[in-house]
Amino acid sequence: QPLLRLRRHATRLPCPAGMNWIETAHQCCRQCPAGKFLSKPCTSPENDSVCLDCPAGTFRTQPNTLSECQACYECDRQAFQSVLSNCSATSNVACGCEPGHFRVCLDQHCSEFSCRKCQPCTGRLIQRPCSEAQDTLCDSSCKPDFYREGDECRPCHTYGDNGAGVVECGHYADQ
Amino acid sequence: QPLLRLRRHATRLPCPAGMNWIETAHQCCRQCPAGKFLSKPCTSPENDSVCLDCPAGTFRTQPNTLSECQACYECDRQAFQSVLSNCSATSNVACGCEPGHFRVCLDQHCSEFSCRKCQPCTGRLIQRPCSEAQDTLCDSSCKPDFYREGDECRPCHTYGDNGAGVVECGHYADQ
Amino acid sequence: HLPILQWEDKRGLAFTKNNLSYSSNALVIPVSGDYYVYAQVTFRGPVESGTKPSFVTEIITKVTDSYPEPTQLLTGTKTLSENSSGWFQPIYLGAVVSLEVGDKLMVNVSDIKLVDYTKEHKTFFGAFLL
Amino acid sequence: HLPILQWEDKRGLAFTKNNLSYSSNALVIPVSGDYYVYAQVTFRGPVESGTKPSFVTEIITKVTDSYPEPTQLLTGTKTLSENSSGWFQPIYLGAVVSLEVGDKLMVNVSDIKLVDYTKEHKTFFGAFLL
Amino acid sequence: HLPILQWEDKRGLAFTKNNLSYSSNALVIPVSGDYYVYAQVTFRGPVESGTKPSFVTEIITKVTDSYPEPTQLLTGTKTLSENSSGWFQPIYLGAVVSLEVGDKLMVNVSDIKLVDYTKEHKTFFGAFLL
Repeated sequence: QPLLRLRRHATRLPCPAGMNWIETAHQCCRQCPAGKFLSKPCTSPENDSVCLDCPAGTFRTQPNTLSECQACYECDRQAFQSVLSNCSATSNVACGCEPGHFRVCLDQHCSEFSCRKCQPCTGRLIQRPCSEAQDTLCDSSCKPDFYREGDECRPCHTYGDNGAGVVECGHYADQ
Repeated sequence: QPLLRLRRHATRLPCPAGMNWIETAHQCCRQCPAGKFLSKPCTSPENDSVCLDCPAGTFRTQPNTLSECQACYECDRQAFQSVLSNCSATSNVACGCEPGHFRVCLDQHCSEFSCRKCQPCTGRLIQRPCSEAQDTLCDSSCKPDFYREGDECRPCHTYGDNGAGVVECGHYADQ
Repeated sequence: HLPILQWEDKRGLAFTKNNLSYSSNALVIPVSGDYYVYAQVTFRGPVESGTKPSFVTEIITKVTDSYPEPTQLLTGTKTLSENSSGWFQPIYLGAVVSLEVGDKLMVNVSDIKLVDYTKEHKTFFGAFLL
Repeated sequence: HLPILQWEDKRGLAFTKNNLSYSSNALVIPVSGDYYVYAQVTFRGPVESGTKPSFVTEIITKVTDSYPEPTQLLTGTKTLSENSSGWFQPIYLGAVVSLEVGDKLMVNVSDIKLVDYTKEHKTFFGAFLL
Repeated sequence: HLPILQWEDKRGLAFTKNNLSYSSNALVIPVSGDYYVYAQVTFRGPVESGTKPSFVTEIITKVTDSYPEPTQLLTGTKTLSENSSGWFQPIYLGAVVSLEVGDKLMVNVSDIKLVDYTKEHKTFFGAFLL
């Protein structure tokens, strides 16, 4: 049985916790903590990998042995999104909606959403105010001094307002 | 004029019927029959090419000298398609519509089609039953004991059914 | 996470070579380097009449031993405005990405029921080393 | 079969080299190997008002002496929901395919009247050996 | 001219190498040859409610010292029929072009306010020498 030419391929040993297999170093190296990336792998298990901070505008939420950090997302200012929390070395930016807007999710996880203007409930009482998650809920009936026209509530013309004194709100019938 | 180095490029002779030019063998080889593919080309016109059966899930409808068979299409189960005939070594799968559905072709050759539910003709006589190719054709007028409302035919309330004995179908007028 | 597509890697037009292998729904990178990675998914619907999704999404993701979370490499998101009964929407993605040996590439979709898997030339996925 | 597009292969941005030649509407493969093949067709309409097609399709096909029928390599099918008068719809396709010397590559479309052939940077077709 | 997009060339998935550099919104070609150039722009809207554009366009252009005007290499134009409130529309372009050392490649769009710049895997641009 001729000596099989030993294929120079160090088998990948499962690394102990907190360490990852580094192909270029052909050994396990300590993971860099969240917020950092692997700038130079360890040369032997004893000496440590060289980890550097994620540059501004990038982050890593988990311990890793990656050679770069992930680029931060950006909030969609033109679509009325606002920054809930800035991107840090260990966390991505978190976006919400500007005041007066609510979130319309595109998918269940709401990873994509647009911000829509809250409806004003003109002439109606507000059942539930607008929030980040939902539009204002307007009362179905019109406020006093408002009359219904289609699904809108219009202000009654105060007596003598435009002379015509149109009968709109019933109790202001003019003779 | 130095002797041009003869470029080793056998001109392609048109092959006799039933044979194809095989570049790698630089000669004509016998075609493999439908349902097979060319595993190893012939080494000389006398000895034959090695043809193997198309693996399951693939097919060739024609004699060929190709190195692989075509992958079978699949019927779009989620779009209510059904298998008319399974894929075989020599023929692709043929798809139709599940019972109660008819074909809506996207192009003239109907290579892409969706299966839509046959309309039920509630309250009408069926002029032409639903088929693979066409939707049910309903009679324009309502069946007896049915009255027209918009373009729907509604069952007349039988006398005393709900006490109201509403006049719908004319001849059941109640006093 | 979004559903992961399964692929045919041997029959018909599909093939793998030069140690770029396919296993458990992923292309496995045999040697570190820059790869052009691409995929097209043809979405079609509606599956059940009525329930019309408002969008479709295709994402090529990378999974690596060096990080516990998948990385989204390429994303195609399209809202649907088709009100007609049957609709088709292909999404093609392709770009150069730096990959390490052992990295795994996968294709995720927003709704697997909307993927047209019927013909190999309508939905496909691949990569090559530059 | 579906209509085949004709291409300009010399003027403007168009070129062929390394023996990859163009003849009778097809790119002719000079040497066997794996090629990245791609094409974009910009469709536009309506040509005649009223007659609005419900979809557009672009298919890259292979014709070979080894088989009497063309093989569909890549297909992009999109339904049209544009009710606006004029519409544009680009479809890009690209993937790696194994080809033999002498194979011919062509682009078929569902309706040649809907192809925007007016500008070379809107509709194009090409291939390169890996 | 149409607005030119700005790109990140170092952080996250972005990188440049082999002297293909990025400066003042353009990829600068270091050596003459044939390059596969590609870009995807994800457009999204509406930005202000009501004002709905009827189309979006992405163009990869070349600027060269040998000619005073930019050359349009690849163009993707798509009309919008989405009447729903929010819409997404990705446009991918890619092809082989012959370039000279010093040529600059840029991406122009019809309306920069409609470009989804929020995630690096939705809008990207690149090139590689064949």
